[in-house]
Amino acid sequence: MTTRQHMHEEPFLQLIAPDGSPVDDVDVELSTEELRELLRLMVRARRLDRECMALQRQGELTVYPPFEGQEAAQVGSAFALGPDDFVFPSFRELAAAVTRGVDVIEYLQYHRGTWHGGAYDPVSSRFAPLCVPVATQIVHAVGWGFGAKLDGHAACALAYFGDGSTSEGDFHEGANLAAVFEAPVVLFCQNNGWAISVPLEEQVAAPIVRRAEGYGFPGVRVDGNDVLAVYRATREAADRARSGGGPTLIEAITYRIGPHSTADDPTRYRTGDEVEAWRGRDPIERFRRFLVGAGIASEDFATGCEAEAETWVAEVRAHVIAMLPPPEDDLFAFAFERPPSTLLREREGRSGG
Amino acid sequence: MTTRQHMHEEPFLQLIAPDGSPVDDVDVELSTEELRELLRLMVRARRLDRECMALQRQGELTVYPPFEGQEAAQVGSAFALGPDDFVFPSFRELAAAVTRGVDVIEYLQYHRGTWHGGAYDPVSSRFAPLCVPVATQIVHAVGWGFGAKLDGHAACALAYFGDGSTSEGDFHEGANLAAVFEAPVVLFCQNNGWAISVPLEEQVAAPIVRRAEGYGFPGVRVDGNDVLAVYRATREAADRARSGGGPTLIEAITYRIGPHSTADDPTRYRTGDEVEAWRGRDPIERFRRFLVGAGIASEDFATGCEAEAETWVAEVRAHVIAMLPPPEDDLFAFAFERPPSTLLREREGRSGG
Amino acid sequence: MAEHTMVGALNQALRDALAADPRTLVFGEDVGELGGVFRVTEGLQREFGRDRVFNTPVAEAGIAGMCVGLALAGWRPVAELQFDGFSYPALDQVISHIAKYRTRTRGRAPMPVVIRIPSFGGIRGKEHHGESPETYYVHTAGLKVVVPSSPLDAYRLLSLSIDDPDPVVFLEPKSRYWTKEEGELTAEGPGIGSARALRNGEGCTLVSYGAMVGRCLEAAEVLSGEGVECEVLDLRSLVPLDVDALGEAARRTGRAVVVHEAPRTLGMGAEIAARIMEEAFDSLEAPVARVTAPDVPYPPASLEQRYLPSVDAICAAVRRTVAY
Amino acid sequence: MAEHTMVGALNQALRDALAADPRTLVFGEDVGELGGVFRVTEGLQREFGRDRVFNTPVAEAGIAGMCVGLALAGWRPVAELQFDGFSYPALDQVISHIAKYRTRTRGRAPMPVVIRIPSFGGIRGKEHHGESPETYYVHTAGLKVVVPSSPLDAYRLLSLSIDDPDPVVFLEPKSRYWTKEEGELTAEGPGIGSARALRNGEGCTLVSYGAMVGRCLEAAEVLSGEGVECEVLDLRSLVPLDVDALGEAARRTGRAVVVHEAPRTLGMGAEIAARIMEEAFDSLEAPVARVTAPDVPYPPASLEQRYLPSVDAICAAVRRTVAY
Ligand SMILES: Cc1ncc(C[n+]2csc(CCOP(=O)(O)OP(=O)(O)O)c2C)c(N)n1
Ligand SMILES: Cc1ncc(C[n+]2csc(CCOP(=O)(O)OP(=O)(O)O)c2C)c(N)n1
Ligand SMILES: [Mg+2]
Ligand SMILES: [Mg+2]
Repeated sequence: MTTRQHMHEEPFLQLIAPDGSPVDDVDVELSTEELRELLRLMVRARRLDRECMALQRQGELTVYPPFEGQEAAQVGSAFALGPDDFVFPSFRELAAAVTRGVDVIEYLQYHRGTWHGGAYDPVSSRFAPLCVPVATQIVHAVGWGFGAKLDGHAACALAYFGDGSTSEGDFHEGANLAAVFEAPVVLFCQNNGWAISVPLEEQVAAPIVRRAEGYGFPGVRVDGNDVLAVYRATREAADRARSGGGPTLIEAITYRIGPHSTADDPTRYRTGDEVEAWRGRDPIERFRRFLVGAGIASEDFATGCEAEAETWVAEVRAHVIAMLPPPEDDLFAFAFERPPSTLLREREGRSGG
Repeated sequence: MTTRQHMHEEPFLQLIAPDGSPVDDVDVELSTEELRELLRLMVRARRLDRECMALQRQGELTVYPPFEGQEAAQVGSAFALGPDDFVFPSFRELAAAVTRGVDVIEYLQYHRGTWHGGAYDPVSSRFAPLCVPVATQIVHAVGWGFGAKLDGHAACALAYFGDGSTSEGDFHEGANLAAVFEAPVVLFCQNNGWAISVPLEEQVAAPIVRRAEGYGFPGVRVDGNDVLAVYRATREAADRARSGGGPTLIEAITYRIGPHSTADDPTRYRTGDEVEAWRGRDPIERFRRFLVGAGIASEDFATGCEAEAETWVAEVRAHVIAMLPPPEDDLFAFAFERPPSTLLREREGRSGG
Repeated sequence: MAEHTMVGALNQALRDALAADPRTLVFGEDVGELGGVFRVTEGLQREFGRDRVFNTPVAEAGIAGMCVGLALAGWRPVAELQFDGFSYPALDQVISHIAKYRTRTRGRAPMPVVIRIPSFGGIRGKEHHGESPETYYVHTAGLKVVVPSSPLDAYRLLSLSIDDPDPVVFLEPKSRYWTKEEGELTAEGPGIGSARALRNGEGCTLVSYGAMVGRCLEAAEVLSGEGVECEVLDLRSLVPLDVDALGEAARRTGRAVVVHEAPRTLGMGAEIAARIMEEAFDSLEAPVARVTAPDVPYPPASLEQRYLPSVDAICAAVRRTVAY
Repeated sequence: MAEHTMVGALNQALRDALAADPRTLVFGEDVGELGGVFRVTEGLQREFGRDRVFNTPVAEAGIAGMCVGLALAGWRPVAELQFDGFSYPALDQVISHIAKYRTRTRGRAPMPVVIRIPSFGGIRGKEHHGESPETYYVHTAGLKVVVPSSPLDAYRLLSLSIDDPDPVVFLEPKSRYWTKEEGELTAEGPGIGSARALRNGEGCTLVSYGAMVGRCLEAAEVLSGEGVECEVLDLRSLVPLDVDALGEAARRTGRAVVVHEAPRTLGMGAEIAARIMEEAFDSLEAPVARVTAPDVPYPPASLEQRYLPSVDAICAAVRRTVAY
């Protein structure tokens, strides 16, 4: 099966085996508190993801793209960033948003269909608006990173994108510009094996990580379901970027357990066995076992996380259901800071009648 | 100096040293006649290029982009193709067109300003119209190659493009599509060190040839001023493509001796020393010495080529000067096979008055 | 008589084209096993094989650019770009090559290419899923632009577009994909370049295309109740534009209202208003009115019905125009 | 009084903007040592350094996309796309992001971006060097589109565009780059959104922008000799469009002829005709006429003067309109 093939075609960084046992030096310089926080965040994120699926089925959200299975890739990478770093997400990075402390209610306005891009403040959140045209956000990240470099400001940009997105011209233009301008950027590819119904082997003919060398910067392949491996790889890439070392491409091998979106029927293009095989590599269960096994957290802590997530999600749910459509005038309120008179006229015409 | 750096950063295929002495097994399975033909073609091409510069200065051509210095890269690669193969040029490949036997007079209609793309028949010439938007022709070549593959037709497409063109998204989309569809395509990059005024090191941060591995096909770096090395590399790539081996990226290291075009002033961005250093690697002089040294051709043959080129170019010149603008109705004649009535009306209106 | 959805009709048109001409190819993102995100290519890969119907990587410029090379190699590409908002990365290949190639080669390399784009709004979609891209294509000399409004006509127009020797951008109104129509699927009937009157009336001419044709018919119904009989003209193709039908209608009713989803400025309404003025100035009793989206980006789901022309807005414009 | 070419005026506007605001950046293909293929950025890199003025790789989508990130980081990007025909690879970033970003972020992330594009025809250029891309930008909600017609106004409009808080696509008429005008370079005077009358007359209003303004003035001269006095209106910005000036002019003269280099269908003429009809229907004595390029791709050098609106064609259209 594609992703497995590719996954084993060449080595990748793994610190924790699927069964939760350490396979390598697992010291990533995180405190016990921080290690527990990683589990807490993954549990919260998954619980929220499942709630969003339910909310969509109940007609409370528009089409929703679930990330179940990709929690370690998103939480581990977002957790590795500093407060001044800036994230450029695609459309499936709710777990990264939770990790970065983005206002989840405002974020969900996007899926509620009350505001495109989400209603949170991207600048103070250090999290760009959701970006639907795949790979286009990569170039934005390069621009932001280069801008930070011109400011002599030690911060980096991290762009999330998927395996399918790497086929776009914008992936290439962004990667090459980052290399030429030595921009502080982390190009974080969540390779979940599929671009909607198109499997990796119909998308690329070589492991994505190999592209990095052609641009002249490092590429790292990591087990995307191992939160510590993801954290370490991202932490190293971000530190290098901030200290003038330029861009890094990270390919995190993971899997989308759910459908591409609530509008998708994955049984049309992939087998249940494939999904089951990947459930066996569940990132949360793996990390839970690791923490318990290493005596870093107790079973109670894990159950506690779930309870806490439950209450939190209940609040989120209540807020989402209470979200109202914006006033009609919001149609006109933001397109320009100095609107053309023709638009002002049209706006008045509407409010008039 | 950039190109030299990059040139020596890693090994490249060279069969003949700049002084004309063989550096490697020079048997490329070409007959004496064919070897001589390579020289004849390069001499012709250069003579024509210089004539075009003169014609432009005399107001007989519009802006002209000279290729002097790149004769071996173009002649060696075009000579390696079979009659059914299809060339997708950029805008500087007149030497390749001469080698392929494209009707030069019709080709020069492009530079005369009497027809965009040149007036030759691209299909029967197996030579696509001149293509100005850089890198866009690469994707056309992939489409043609894939079409030939679907036809079970043993032919390949060769796309010419420059070092600067490799920064475009279309380079990437074309390369990745070629890899995924295993299209019979040769991606031939003439790395002449400059994209107008932008030097290679402001264009890319790693040798272009390294990109190939990231796509999953072979990349070959060759001395672009060594016609036999270029011939061998292209011949191997084309044979592989035709026999189902998929695409190859060839990076031919060469240099543009003249300005980017007759509208350009290269003294603004590069040194005379750099140009002189490259004159010392002149592809024609190198090959002439090799042929004479190896007893494959005599000095007389070489002088004969020049004389023959002289007469040929005189004819071309006469034809070019005699070229008339097309009739006004040609504005309308080709946009559609079944034109909209509004356009027919406008067309009649014109012919009317 | 069989009932057809627009998706079913389009699927049948593709199937029939693949069967009729072995040079026809259907490709794009997710058109294979999945049958396209809207199921328009459902079952085609199974029926015609992976050489004739295939998935591509996520690369719109590449998809459009490959059409050029495939056409040069004698194929008839029918490519799908997944959504209006994702057709923009292909604009350079469409504008710089597909539209110009025939002229550039003095007719020696025609571009019998069809680019299908599920388009327009009204489906409560996410950002970039409700765009009306027609202006970009209509203004680009060398392209034809076709927009069906009903299932049976969708079959006819897609069949004719695939047969057409010139490049056609085929914009499918997503919001009408699941509407049903009874009748026979046939390519016979009005060709590309002929508008059709779906309702007759002397009071005012409503001009539209795609999903807004339905709203014009609803408005005409309402207005009829008020004693205003409207003619409803479905353009069907934006290039060629049926200026004769526009002029004739305007001469007959003296009043015209154009309706489209695209923003007002340089939307089709501008061209139609200008053409009607050129064709029928002396017969015009009132300025040609435009009922369109405002000049702002397409809004989120909860505002889209405030953004799109409503039946009320169409009726109001007709009343103003008739009372002018 | 100093004499200025348009290239010189634009160069000075960039220099003054770089000096006035340390957040201003100028970048694009060949804008560094070379000073741009038209020398508009001449000397700027030497004066302001490689951090403020820099070359980019040949990657137009990348250039436009970087503007988004740089604006988010608080910079004011002034990017050059080398030619009209090479601005198309950037269309997706311009349409999908630069135009929509302020709306998407509820005004929290404005896009004070200027994209300069040497545009339009008339320079005996190769293919893709004579395109009139304005329609693609004018129809895209969220952008402003500015087109100067003279050196002094080029200075004013570029300065105002760089100051503008909204994204501006700045289209420079290449064929006017070397024309000269005497006077002071100043940003004072009519702002973005105000058309200006360059000649007064009661017989007919000529509406244009960019290089065609000159031809309209020539035509007005010829027509004046025939006793027809034309008003010549230079739009200066296409978005915002000065509909008040258009309406007022049409009400005064009752006759209007629009002139542009772009092909007719959905060229600016369509919008201007529609707006004039909306604003001044009752005053119109004749249909608004359009003198434009035909709906075919831009031709080779030897045919371009047959393609572009000629002084004769403008005069003929005015005569027809006046005699209507
Ligand atoms: C430019 C563009 N083209 C097409 C689409 C439609 N689309 C949405 S998601 C998707 C697949 C993306 O796959 P990948 O990058 O692997 O991300 P994933 O969905 O797996 O997270 C496609 C084709 C899009 N959003 N943008
Ligand atoms: C898409 C596009 N952008 C910009 C240009 C303008 N332009 C013409 S040639 C050139 C440089 C190309 O450099 P390279 O690919 O190295 O080819 P070379 O000129 O050296 O042969 C540029 C930027 C173009 N032709 N097409
Ligand atoms: Mg994926
Ligand atoms: Mg070059």
